[in-house]
Amino acid sequence: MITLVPDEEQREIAKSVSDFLEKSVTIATVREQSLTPDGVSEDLWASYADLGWLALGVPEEVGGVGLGVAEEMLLFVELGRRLAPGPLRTTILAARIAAAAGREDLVAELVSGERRAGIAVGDLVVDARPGDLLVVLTETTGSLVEVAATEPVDGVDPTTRVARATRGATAVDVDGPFLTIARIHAAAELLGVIEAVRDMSAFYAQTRQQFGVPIGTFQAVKHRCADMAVAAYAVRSQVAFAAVKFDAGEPDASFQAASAYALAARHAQKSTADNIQNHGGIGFTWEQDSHLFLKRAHLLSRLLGVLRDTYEVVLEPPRNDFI
Amino acid sequence: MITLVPDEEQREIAKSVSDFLEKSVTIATVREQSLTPDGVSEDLWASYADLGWLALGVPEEVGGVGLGVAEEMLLFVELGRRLAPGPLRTTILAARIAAAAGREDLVAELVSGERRAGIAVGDLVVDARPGDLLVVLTETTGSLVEVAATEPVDGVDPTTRVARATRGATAVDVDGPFLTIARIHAAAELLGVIEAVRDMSAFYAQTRQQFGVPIGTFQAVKHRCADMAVAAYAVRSQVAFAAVKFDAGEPDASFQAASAYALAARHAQKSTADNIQNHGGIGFTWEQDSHLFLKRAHLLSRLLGVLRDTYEVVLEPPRNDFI
Amino acid sequence: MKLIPDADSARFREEARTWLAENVPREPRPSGGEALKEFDQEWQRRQFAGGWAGIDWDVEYGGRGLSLLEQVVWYEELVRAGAPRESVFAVAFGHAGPTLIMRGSEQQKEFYLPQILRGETPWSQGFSEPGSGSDLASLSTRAVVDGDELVVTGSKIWTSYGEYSDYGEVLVRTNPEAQKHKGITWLIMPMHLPGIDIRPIRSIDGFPHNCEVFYDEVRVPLANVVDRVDNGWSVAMSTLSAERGPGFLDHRLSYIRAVDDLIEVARDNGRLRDPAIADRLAQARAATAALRSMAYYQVTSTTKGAQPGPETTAIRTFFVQVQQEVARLALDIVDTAVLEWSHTTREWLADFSATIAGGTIDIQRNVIGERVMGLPR
Amino acid sequence: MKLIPDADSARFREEARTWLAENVPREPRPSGGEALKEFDQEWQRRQFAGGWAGIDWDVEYGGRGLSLLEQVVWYEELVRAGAPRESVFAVAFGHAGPTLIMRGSEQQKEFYLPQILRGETPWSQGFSEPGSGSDLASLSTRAVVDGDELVVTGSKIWTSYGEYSDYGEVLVRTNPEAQKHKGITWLIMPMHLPGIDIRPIRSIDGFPHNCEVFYDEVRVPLANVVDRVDNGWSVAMSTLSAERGPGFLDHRLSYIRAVDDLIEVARDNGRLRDPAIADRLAQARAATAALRSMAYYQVTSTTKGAQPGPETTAIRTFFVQVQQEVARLALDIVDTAVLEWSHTTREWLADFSATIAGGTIDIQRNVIGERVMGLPR
Repeated sequence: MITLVPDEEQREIAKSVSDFLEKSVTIATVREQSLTPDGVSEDLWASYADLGWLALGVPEEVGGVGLGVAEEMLLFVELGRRLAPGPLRTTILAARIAAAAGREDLVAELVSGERRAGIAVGDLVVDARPGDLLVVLTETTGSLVEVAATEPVDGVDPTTRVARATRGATAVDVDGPFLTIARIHAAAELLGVIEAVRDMSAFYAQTRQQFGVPIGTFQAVKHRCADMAVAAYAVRSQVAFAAVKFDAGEPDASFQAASAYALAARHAQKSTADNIQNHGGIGFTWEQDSHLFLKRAHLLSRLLGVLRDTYEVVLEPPRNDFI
Repeated sequence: MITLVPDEEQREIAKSVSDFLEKSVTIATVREQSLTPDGVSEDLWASYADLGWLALGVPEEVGGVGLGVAEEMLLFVELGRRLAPGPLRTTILAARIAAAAGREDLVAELVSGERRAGIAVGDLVVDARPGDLLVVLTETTGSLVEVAATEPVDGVDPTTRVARATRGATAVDVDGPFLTIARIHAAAELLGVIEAVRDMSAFYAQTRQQFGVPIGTFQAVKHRCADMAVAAYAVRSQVAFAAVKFDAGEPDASFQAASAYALAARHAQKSTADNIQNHGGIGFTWEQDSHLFLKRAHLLSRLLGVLRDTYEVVLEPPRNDFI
Repeated sequence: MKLIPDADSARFREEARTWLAENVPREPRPSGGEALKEFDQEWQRRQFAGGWAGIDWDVEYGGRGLSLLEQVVWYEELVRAGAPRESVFAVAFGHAGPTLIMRGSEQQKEFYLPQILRGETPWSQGFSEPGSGSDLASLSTRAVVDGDELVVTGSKIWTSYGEYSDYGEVLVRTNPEAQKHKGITWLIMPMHLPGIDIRPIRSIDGFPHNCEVFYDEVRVPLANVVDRVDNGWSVAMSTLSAERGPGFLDHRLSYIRAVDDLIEVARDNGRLRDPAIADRLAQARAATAALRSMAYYQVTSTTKGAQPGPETTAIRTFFVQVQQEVARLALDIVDTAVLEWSHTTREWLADFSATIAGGTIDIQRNVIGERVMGLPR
Repeated sequence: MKLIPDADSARFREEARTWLAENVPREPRPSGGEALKEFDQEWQRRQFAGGWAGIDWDVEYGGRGLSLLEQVVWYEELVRAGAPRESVFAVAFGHAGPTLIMRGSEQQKEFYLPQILRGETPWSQGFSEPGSGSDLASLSTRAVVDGDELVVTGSKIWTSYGEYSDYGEVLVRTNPEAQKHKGITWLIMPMHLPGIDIRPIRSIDGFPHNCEVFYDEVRVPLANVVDRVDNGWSVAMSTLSAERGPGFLDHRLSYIRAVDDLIEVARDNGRLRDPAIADRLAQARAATAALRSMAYYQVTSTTKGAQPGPETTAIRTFFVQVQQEVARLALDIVDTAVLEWSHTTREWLADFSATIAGGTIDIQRNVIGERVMGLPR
């Protein structure tokens, strides 16, 4: 039995996330919090923990909610759509790594919101402060490293913190498909971004008038909007497929996840750029939101290392054997 | 003094070529001759020789017309535009190579139409029959090799002959910038192709009606047409610049020529594909001419080796020093 | 959003795989003529005999009565087994069959559907006309009621396998006075009737992929009208939505295998070490993976029997771009491919039709912009 | 089509090169404030004093009276010398000056042109409005004649360097009753008049590249009308054709240097060995080479003083695509560039405006389709 459509329980998870974000994380919130030192308020971070979002995919026996990557996917789509602030993506991953290593103490710290985790990208770190953990991934392992000190650098995405870090001790180092999970999460977040700009573009194209008609009348604008809808449909299908394959423990899950991430990264970059073009002059301003989605799309496309690492996983199987 | 616009004498050369082709080389002629064994009739080939086209760039002292690459460019633009049959591009090049080596005998054979030349591409030869000469190029040399025997293979461009050849003796091997000249010729021929499909698309977009209006009303069609016009303008500028630089013996001629060829190949491939799309169903038929231009564009983009050889020349100078 | 491995599904796939391993034709498909038709008919007959025809069609018309999911699995296994991809039954399975199921009368279903499943009667399509391509509704082939017959005069173009077909799904104008979408009728055309002249059209790859069909006062029984006279536009919309549904899924899935093959070629000839090639291959493979997941998404979000929605146009738009990218990639992987005629160059040329045939990509993107995104016409 | 090296041309280039080597400002351009304006003014004054201002402008207005060809050479040498690329005089040289030369009265030319050349008065542009972007002719900033003055009320947007400018080229609606192209007037706006409020707009790279300018009953002498009242649309077309002419050539040519630099970076960091990068760099360099040759083609096919034709739109359309490709390429060459703020990321973000500012690429392609290719509107 396979279905790529959320069941009722899953729809409720997505709705509860969406409801909370609609109420508490408007784009104004995102902009406000982007000006704070951590990029997210203590209150909001605590809410994430209270809502159980940080524990969603952590097994119940170590204090988690015990749901799957499929449910996490639904969470990340909403987070991406709203540009939700804070390092959820890396803290959630860290909790999964700690859980796999049986480090219930760390799991507890992470899912309670007490401790956060960032991630290492090249010689930079994203969303890591002194005292936080740093997620370090290979195709087959996940590690958590103490962050001893950081020296902030200016980042491109104003809602994310970038730094150079001095690493401390390695707290956890465990085998597991964490990079595969991370790719599904990131692809889901990118899907949220694509869906958000698709809807922004459609709204603007319906309402902005030039030459006496809505600009969506013009094929150039219309076709760019259509491309976003197509991208969203393709990416949603592939991310969902990867998620259910992962949860079922199927052997092609890593291939499907890498494909989802490659596809999502490509189309999110294109859709967010096209969205600026659709908005014309206003889309090029800081006050309008298009650039925030563009920058988020590029951040997420680089967060798990260079895309070619993902391409290697995509190219690895000699055959797609339809399992 | 520099001008990239043809002077009166040059305009007359272009006009005389265009007039002859308009009269004697219609697209029906091209199609007819594509069915003959050599791809070009003896009569038409003799006309090319009589008109002096094969001798245009050969110095007067060895029996040529003594004009420059600029004038040859104008010839090739018209040849490209009309898909003129026969191996002019390689025979003209061979005559230049023979002239550089002082082989007046070979020059005479070539410019009189008595002997033809093809070219080696990878392990294939294009437009070479037993007894013909084979042009073999490096960045700094040109050779002419006897063709001992050929084994025809099916080609993609129906107006061109492809074979595997057994090579005989090397008749000429001489230093000279023949590959640079060949790139300007090929870029000019590709420019003719771009201009031809630009005009075809514009005509069809003006006349074909759907939804009660000419299809050129629709932005998708209109924009593809506009892209062709832009490409034609850019490529014409760059080919002309390369041609006059070459004729003046300027040191950046090889860079400009390689840039012209790289640019022309890219845009000819795109323009000829877009032209098929603009024509819809009819553009996908053998009877309509779009495919002939597509195939010619791809042939010319591969005729001088893989494009990366050209790219290397483009990338070579550390700086464009505005000479 | 869940995958629970179950014994029934696994058994279905296993049986399909085993049967196909033993039954897929090993001889090459003839390139044309009666031999081609017979080959396709024989292969379809064999599938029917094995119980593999019309997986999701109702049992009463000879189908298996299973779900769309099993239909998808069957297509996957067809591709996996290297079964013949093209068939003179493509229109019958992808267009005409689903249209009859959605819109045909009980008599029509009982008569035509089993013939298709048993491999008897190939169908062809007669929608486009020389003057009506993107603007399909402007079609002008006339049909005049005369007693209990329609008399059809005009011409249709881009009819694939027209010369092999026994029936055609043909749109005709029955009311020239009505608004252009409102005077059209969807007709079952017996293709051997007097007055029909079928002429092949040579495509840019040199092969006659389709035909022009001329109708000169061809008399067709009124009983051959599907739904009712003058309501054919709505029936045609059902046909087109079916076309973009899982009907032609084996074609889409075959591009998964095409990319598998390209990766192997590139690994063998060293081009896979060229990142300019490898990056594109990876993106192409990810996109073909999505072709499969889109099929699962579609069939698990669609109720069986419902008319597929506009998302099917999204699938198609995505697919045709993948097709052309894969074809271009193949060309770039094989060094002098563009000079020498080969399977690669032929596919490259043939795939130029992907963004044209069955509605240009320009029109598809309009449809998505308007029907999915709510943009003004 | 000929290049004959001649002593005069060689000497001009040599003199320009020598002068620039000694005179190009070595100190960095201030990032804003009065210091920026003074820097640009000082650099322009120095060029004027050296005899290098207005190479192709008439001698009677303080120019050199040379041909467009020398103007191109001067731009080349500016880029070669690494001279400051941006200037608060960009609109004055690229827009306002050429417009006054083509359409201004003798008095206007005599008054305004020498001030520009001498580096005194930067200009800004006031064409677009919040409600009038692509559809420029729908602008609604009102100007009412009152005695020998026009009283202007409304707002303009995307005004680059508005806060530094002494004059603005501003389009106003003088006749709201007329057809929309026919009631517009091209006005010289003294930017320090009472009632003008200039507010910077922050762009996606975080910097205020342009302003919104509000006009509240600003009184401007009627003598500041260029050409005549209600004929401003035609004057604006002159302005825009000038914009796309050689006026901003140093900007286009600077992308030649940008690609030179990228090749050097890629050679140093090893990415040039990556064919996926090298192929794109080669194509980008070929395209930037064409930016230069297009300038030569344009100036040698245009009579001096004639209004540039639609080919200028082709140049611009080509250029903006090159701009964005170069910016993306830079991003891909520097590994983690997309995470860390840098010159590369700033340029990448800033260049998103290339296909928007001064008329979106959609509109430019319409213009080419319609005016060059003769397609219907």
